[in-house]
Amino acid sequence: MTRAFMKGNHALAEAAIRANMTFFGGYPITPQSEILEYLSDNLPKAGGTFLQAESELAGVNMVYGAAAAGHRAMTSSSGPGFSLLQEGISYIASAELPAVFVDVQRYGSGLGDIFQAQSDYYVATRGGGHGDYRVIAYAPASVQETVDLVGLAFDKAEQYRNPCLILSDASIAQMMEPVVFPEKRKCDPDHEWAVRGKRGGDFKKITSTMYYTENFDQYIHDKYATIQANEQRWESIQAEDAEIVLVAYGISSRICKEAVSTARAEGIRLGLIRPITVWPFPEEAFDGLGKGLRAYLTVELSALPRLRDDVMLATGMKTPVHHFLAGNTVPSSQTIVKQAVALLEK
Amino acid sequence: MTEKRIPKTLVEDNKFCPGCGHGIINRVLAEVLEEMELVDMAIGSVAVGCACLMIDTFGTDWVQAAHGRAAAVACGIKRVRPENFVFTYQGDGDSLAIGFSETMYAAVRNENITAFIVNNGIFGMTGGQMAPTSLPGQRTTTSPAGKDPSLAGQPLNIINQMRQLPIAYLARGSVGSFKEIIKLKKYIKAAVTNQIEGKGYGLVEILSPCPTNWKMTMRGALDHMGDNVKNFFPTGEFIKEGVHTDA
Amino acid sequence: MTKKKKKRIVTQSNNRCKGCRFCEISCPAEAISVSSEVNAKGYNYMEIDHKKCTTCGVCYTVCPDYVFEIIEVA
Amino acid sequence: MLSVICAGFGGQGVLTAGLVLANVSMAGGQQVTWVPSYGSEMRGGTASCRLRISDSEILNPFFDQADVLIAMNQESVDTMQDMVAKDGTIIVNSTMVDIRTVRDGMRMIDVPATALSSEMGNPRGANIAMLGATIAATALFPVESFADGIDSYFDAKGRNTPLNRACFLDGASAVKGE
Repeated sequence: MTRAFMKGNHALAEAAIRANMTFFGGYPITPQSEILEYLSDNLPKAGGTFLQAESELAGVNMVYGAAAAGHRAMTSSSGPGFSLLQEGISYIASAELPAVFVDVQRYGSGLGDIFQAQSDYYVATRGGGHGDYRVIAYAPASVQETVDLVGLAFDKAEQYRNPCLILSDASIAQMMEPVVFPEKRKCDPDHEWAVRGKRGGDFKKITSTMYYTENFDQYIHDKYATIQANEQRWESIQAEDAEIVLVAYGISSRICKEAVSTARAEGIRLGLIRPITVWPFPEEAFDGLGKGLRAYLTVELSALPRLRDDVMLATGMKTPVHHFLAGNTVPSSQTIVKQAVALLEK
Repeated sequence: MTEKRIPKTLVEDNKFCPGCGHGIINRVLAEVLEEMELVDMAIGSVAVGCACLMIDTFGTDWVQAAHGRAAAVACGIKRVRPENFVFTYQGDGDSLAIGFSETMYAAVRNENITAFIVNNGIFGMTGGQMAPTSLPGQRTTTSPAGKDPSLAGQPLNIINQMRQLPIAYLARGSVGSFKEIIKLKKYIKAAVTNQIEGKGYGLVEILSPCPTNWKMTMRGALDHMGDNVKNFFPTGEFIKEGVHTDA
Repeated sequence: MTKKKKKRIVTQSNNRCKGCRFCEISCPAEAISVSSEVNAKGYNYMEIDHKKCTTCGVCYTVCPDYVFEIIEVA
Repeated sequence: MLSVICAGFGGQGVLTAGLVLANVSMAGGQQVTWVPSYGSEMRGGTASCRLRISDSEILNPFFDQADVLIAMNQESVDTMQDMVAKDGTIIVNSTMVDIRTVRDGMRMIDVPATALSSEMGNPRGANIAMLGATIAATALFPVESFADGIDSYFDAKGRNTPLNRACFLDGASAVKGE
């Protein structure tokens, strides 16, 4: 397979086409607009429909319609626009439809700014919109992983009939790296649940499945428990014997990985747990770490700790959980090592 | 004269209040879809409001959208399934207040869908609050002293909003009398035909009584429609097959 | 051979009626009035005076609740 | 691992120079990351991109210290030379830069790239001339094979001209002659 050299956003868009996404409706916002730009040209060429929606609200609801009709559909946004998607995501989850969403995280609340950040962690992992639902959220740390996870997200969305999210950030989205794509898939949109006109059969209603699901509370509880049990993904790097285990995802996890190798070369026992799914959070990754473990240190591109809370929950706070917040600046690995050493010296 | 049978597409009794125009509109729409042999290929998009009660009783495929977003949902459906007949069915609050943007932009893009907007001048399902279409002076639960246009604006006339757009079909009908219901059916048929022929967006706005929230008898409601509502919302065909008419 | 002329009659599903009286208001023959009887939903449903009824079908058209049908019988 | 910053006015082909370097390096089997200047950095007149080129996995696409700064204009020398490592190299477009402003102690390669490419009738090729100097100075690839890589990069885009190769080789010989 030949390698292409591509921007994270462009690669993400191409991966969606390869996964047989046939509908995309979205609205421009930095730093994800290249996804729209790429798809406006390449999705129609691949036989799909690209629509620049009048708002994120319209975009996500177009996705709802296309998904209800059985087609693989996606929209993408960032920060303020991602807030607007939440209404539609809640409805899509409620109707138990598959669809894929992208949040290319940018910094700050409100308008904020367009720098890289990881401050949408709560909205990504807690469901974002109203009601009882969860979104399977994948956090890629490279352009290649973005491509791999987009394909997986479409498959898992269909498997569980639930929205999936690609939680990217401005760094991963804007940088270019070599990438290898899978072959284009073919998918049949004529799922038994999809609306396509009753065609002589019974008519179908796509609405909240709550209205016609027996023991709904138990059902929905079990659905998400199953996902939680089966879909945790993570990468663990020299965590088993570490004194300090770093926890980071996305762009900051790459710097942490560098920090681990720098620290190990100096005899400092640093390790890393890198969540690939931020929901379900990879709680299993924290099982059975070595007795020498003294603390966790989350490394987050935000002004307030977010990921830290999930580490606390996953570990029952039996070990201290610290956080290092780098705001909108990608820290150097030396900075991270220093933070870890300071914890050891406490 | 032939028989007049209740369309089979109406699979259950409707759930609307006494005298509600939705029941009539549901039946007329069912007749049109049956006569045009479209029931098997129809997909409706409703959102929230009294209109959405029909997804249990009107036997076509349905998608229920978030409040206001039915047009965007219909657009998503039609774009991936162009072979289907795709329509929206919404009240005035749903389509013209919270969903004004989605409603307008479906028309701006001349989406090949058909929109039915039921204008009864009030939010019915939530118990009679003021709608964008409420008349000046109209008493509602959120305008107890009567709608004040200096505060809430004049009634929103969607036909006027859409008249300049390059859409296929635009009409306003009414269920306020037998004759108007007969005309309404022609409008609905014309709008549906435009989609089937690929000509694009069709909208039929339908004036409809809400005796319950207007707090009127049926006769009072019908008189109010004839005497007041139609002054603000004249009926007729405004765009036919993409051509503006003088209606 | 002569065709046997079919007779049109109006039928009623009185349990569907919500008593709105749109049919009564619209009936050109003034053949419809409110019954003193109450249906399963608790509404006073409508009565047709079949002597006055011309089976024109206006009641079918205006009824929001699918009470009336015009059918042909041999 | 080689860390490179490529900077200059918007319109000088700075990002393209970085992309060519990245693509040819990738075609040569290297791992590469390319990060554009972004956010408030883009608001000035200066555009830049950062590359890392390595034969093993690149973890951090960002870096504090560059091995090479390709400086196409005065502003990039002024604002970015502090990011170059002590033993690093700065490739200076001497047509546009007063070379006396370059910090002492680092290796400076002076290429009159804008003049050279203009004389050749390829005024937009200054960035490629700068790349020639970069490749010659870093010995990242043999000059001729990188020139072949440039040809195939632009051929694939359907907009190659023999002047690209000529500019590249001229830039490279500016180093050989030092």
